[in-house]
Amino acid sequence: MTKFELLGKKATRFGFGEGLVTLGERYENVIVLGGDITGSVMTSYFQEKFPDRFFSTGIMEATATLVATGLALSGKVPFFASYGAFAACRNTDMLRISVCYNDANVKIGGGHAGISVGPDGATHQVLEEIAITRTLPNMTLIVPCDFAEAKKATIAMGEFIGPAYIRFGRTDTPMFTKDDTPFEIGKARVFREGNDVAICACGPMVWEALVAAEKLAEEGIQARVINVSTIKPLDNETILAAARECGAVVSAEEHQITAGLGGAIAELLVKNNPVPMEFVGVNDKFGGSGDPDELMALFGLTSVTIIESVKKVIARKN
Amino acid sequence: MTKFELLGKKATRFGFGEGLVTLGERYENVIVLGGDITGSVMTSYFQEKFPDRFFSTGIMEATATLVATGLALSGKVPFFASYGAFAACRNTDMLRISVCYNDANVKIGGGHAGISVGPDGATHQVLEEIAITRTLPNMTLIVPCDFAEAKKATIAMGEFIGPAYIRFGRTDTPMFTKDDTPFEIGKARVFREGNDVAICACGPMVWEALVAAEKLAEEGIQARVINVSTIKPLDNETILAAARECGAVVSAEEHQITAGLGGAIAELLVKNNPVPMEFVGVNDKFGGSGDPDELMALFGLTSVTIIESVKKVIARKN
Amino acid sequence: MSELPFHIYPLETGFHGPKRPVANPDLVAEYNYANFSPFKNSSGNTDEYIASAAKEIRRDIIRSLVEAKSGHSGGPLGIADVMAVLYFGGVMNYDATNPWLESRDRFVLSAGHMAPVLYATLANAGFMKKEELLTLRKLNSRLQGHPGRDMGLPGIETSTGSLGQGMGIAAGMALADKHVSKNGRRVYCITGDGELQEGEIWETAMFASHWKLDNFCVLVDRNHCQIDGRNPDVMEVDPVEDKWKAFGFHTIHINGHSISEIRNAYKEAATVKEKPTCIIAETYMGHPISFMNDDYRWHGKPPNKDQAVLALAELAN
Amino acid sequence: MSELPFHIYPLETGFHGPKRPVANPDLVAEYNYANFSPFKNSSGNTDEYIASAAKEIRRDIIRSLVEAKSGHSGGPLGIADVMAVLYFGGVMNYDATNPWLESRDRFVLSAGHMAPVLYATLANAGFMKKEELLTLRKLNSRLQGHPGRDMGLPGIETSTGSLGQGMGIAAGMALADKHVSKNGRRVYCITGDGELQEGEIWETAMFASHWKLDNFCVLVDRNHCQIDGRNPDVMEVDPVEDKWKAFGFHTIHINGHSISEIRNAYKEAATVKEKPTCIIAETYMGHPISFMNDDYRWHGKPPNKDQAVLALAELAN
Ligand SMILES: Cc1ncc(C[n+]2csc(CCOP(=O)(O)OP(=O)(O)O)c2C)c(N)n1
Ligand SMILES: Cc1ncc(C[n+]2csc(CCOP(=O)(O)OP(=O)(O)O)c2C)c(N)n1
Ligand SMILES: [Mg+2]
Ligand SMILES: [Mg+2]
Repeated sequence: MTKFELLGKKATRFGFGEGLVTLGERYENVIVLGGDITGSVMTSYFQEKFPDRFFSTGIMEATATLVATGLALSGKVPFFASYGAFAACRNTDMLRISVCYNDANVKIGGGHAGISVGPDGATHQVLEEIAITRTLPNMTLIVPCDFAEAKKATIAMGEFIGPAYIRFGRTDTPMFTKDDTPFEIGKARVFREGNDVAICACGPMVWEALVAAEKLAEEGIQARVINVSTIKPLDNETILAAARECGAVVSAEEHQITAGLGGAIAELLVKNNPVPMEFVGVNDKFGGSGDPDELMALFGLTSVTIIESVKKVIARKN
Repeated sequence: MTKFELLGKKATRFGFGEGLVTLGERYENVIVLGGDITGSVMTSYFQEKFPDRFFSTGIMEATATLVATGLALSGKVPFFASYGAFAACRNTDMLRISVCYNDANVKIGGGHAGISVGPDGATHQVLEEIAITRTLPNMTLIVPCDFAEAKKATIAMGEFIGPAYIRFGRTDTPMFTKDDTPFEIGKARVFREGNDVAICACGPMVWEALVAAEKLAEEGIQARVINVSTIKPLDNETILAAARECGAVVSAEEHQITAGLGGAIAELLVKNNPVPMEFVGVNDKFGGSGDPDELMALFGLTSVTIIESVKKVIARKN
Repeated sequence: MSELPFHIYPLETGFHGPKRPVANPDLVAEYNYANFSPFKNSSGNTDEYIASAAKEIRRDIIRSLVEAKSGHSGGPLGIADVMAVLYFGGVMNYDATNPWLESRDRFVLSAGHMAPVLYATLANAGFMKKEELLTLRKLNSRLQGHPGRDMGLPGIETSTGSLGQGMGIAAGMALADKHVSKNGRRVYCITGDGELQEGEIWETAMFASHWKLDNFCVLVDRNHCQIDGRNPDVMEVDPVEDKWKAFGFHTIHINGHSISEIRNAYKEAATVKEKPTCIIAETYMGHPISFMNDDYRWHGKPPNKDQAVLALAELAN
Repeated sequence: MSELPFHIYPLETGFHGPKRPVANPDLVAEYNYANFSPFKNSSGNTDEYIASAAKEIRRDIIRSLVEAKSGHSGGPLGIADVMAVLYFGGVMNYDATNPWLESRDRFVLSAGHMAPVLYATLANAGFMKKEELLTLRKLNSRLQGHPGRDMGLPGIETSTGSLGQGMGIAAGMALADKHVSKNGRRVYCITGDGELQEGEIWETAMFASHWKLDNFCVLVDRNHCQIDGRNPDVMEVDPVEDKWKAFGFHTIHINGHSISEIRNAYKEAATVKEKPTCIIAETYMGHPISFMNDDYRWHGKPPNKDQAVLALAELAN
């Protein structure tokens, strides 16, 4: 398996923006709703190319979600994007009843994910929406690991029928997947082979996991790194195979460890193959201002913490 | 340990209503906000006795939550109650930023929990709010098992300082705890001893677990039944002791199995003592109309399903 | 450039187990549902014809609720005249025999708890067999306590039940019709007056006037009541008309029990350009049943057997 | 009957690690912050005195933003005159040396992104050392990107940053003061005009007038701008005054850069009975900096070093 190399840095939100443009070029019934932060969640790209299919909603995330539902029930494929703090929390009742209970073909883009948002501070650093969206029936939840995957995921979620939420970030993060790196909704990918431990990560933490794995290899620990870019539905097969073959799992996410990706994996493991697991994520705290790197280090969202957790979990193997 | 007996049937919402009255009698700074379903979530009791400390908000759950925050920041102890579908989902952003990030002393009562709501149907049968509220930092989450515990829990959450959410039901469910049955926020109680399997349940499912345990005893299986009435913070000690001594766990809740009580326990187990676990709950579906008993049976929220799950999980004990 | 495929109607994912509920055959006989033939929808219909449809809708509301033993009487009875005009006065364009016809106008009951009047109206228009009304709120019924799109009932465009949401969905449909498909379809929505307390109503109002959705017509069921009491005792919503005007709507204030006023209001709404319209219909909750009329305590209660007999007697021709 | 204990201020749970940021000493010297003495708050102050405070607030906004290298310039600069009147015109009752005094009036910045003007005002009133302004948005600073109550900064009554929420919190405070504690305290709130698109604003407006909160005064920063452009290009909010009137508020429409008009408006608000007041203050985003004035592109940008020099030059006495 080819090793992933650092190809530069670019925020996943730009992949979302470019993916929307591709969808707009391919399909005339793709519509985008703008929530007054279009230049930040990059729906502005679509707006420039397809002004007739872009509608500004102003600052009303709840109603934008309802309008998207109405569009979907009229045969359109609407995307509404805002910061995740508002695209998943301000409209939770709308996501539950109007979007998911209706099984409406609504696509939500949630930006400013995690504390890597930086100086804006806690209010804008959403760390809870993986839990909120994955508990909703009929919802599909995607967390791309980098720019290229974000673009593929956005196109895929448009072409797929059903409610879907994509989570992306504000800050430039490592690019390491290529145009030919496969992406499929519902499929987790092994990005690095190894049988001592499985690191299941999503979003920018996938790169941190790869970095951690390299360092661990120097110490003779072979970590399997899995990019869990679809959190719902979870790729049970790939993750259970990893649990079986590695006997220990570490989850890594830029989210509360409570009820997030780690929670989804924990639920799968105890039900099928209970192996030791450690969680890398935010430990039931709110974020704060600071620059992204400082914050990621302070909150333990780096390869360093992953390495510690890997050693902890390996020590716990029977 | 004394065996719990069926003492009759009464909905937990009445315990909430009576608890509020007790708080009102004891403390002059307890305030109740009514959201136009006061006769259904039983804030009407408080309204009758303390009209000067009851304020009607009409149908605006988001703003009622904000008003409660303002009251709390002014030294009051405000309770706002509605159906959980609206008291946890319509105001999620408010719970996250205004209540929890502010660490404001706001108390939320969420009624109509689960499909036992019956004929009103899916929109009103909330099955997601355990996941939503437990992922929020600073939040305390209580799910009382019956009428008497609901009353105690309501009083306790008022006397405790910090954001708290209590979940209660519409339909009459078994009463089996007594005035002298101990209740403490953060403490899970063993309601039945046993070392073959631990059934961790919350809400009305605790009674179903006790019924299941009796039937299982006839087959020689001794199940420990734990009433996990505080889901956040979770009583790690009691649950881990059960995992250690029983070697297998079954969770039972009237909630999505995704990210709910079962999820919280699964996270705890894999991190400390990975033992086989089975989940009893709603399997990623919305509810529907029908009468409560029919629905509970159809969705597998009964002692029958618990018994099946216990046998499954015991078979998985190596 | 192509269209992304989509599957909208009917959706039938909501059945919890195979068995569908069956209507009580004695009642089907008693109500003579077998020989019923649907009312016609035409602007040529007389007010009397529409009034007779409204009366039959009210009878069916009572019949379905007493059989369901739970549900909302007050709002549904109060809005029956409006529903009769919408479906039988030639206001809405639909074909009950081809319920998912693309060109149909859309109807969204934002106040989802008023479902019984929607079901009764759809049955009287021929969207379903009338006897199905007797399965209201029963396990696996297509007639959920609040409209559930997952049950695939013809005429149910969207699930509603969480107040304040349906109107936003309706606005989205109107946006699709006016600015995307440009197909001339109109979208009709009914909200309660207590429902006006939800902020999404005002967000949507602002949105609809910003986008000049003149194909969008909201009607407020102005019965001055909600669950806990009369609006001013729970949360004052007046001045209602000023609010809608300030949010850019063309407003029409009418007697919601006058067939002719309702017809004229919808006619006027269809002529307004560049603005959405809000019809404020003054109604009485539970109208015209003597022991329910204008009494908020009937918001969420069904009649018991005796009360149903009395109500049906009052509704006899 | 007793009172339940509660612990409100200061809360200091928000520090992520021990180290607090330190202000750049060269800048502290350059700005002569050491010798600064706070402005006084008195209804006797002249308009000129208040204007000079407003100018100093604007200088501090520029200084803190250029040092932070991120943050919002436009709104904070535009609302500086209003803030100066609130804190130095004797409108608000507070004691900077005893910031959590029970009897203080409450101020809530609903538009949390305008934090820089709140911090600059608090520093100029003596709630904190001025040099702390230079730690804006830095790790562990009490000056978070959006006001964070968890940092325990005196004068920060509540966290805000999610638009539409602060006003509801403020209304809750006003309810506590008028109907529970009956203590005569007043609550002041500032919202943006784009913020008016959030439905919670209208829910809260309805709530505040229903409960006759005449101790509650909201001021709308009417700068006609938001992030993506001018309001009408993003989402029309006009007629703003009609909306507030229809929601039961006493309204006052003023020039938000006229110290005397702002003072008179707050005086008038204090005399209104049985109704909350909304002051609609016409402002320019980024006012009065020549290259920012009335330009929405300055909503969320800090000045770079050169721009800061130019801006400070324009703000020199
Ligand atoms: C978001 C939300 N909150 C609360 C409820 C519960 N509820 C159902 S109907 C109703 C009263 C609605 O009043 P109105 O709109 O005037 O309808 P009417 O009582 O006149 O039928 C309430 C509070 C709900 N369905 N949705
Ligand atoms: C609920 C919510 N949605 C979106 C945002 C992002 N946001 C921050 S400021 C802003 C524009 C606000 O416009 P206005 O109130 O007019 O403030 P101004 O631009 O005039 O400073 C937006 C959309 C937010 N902070 N909160
Ligand atoms: Mg009403
Ligand atoms: Mg503005």
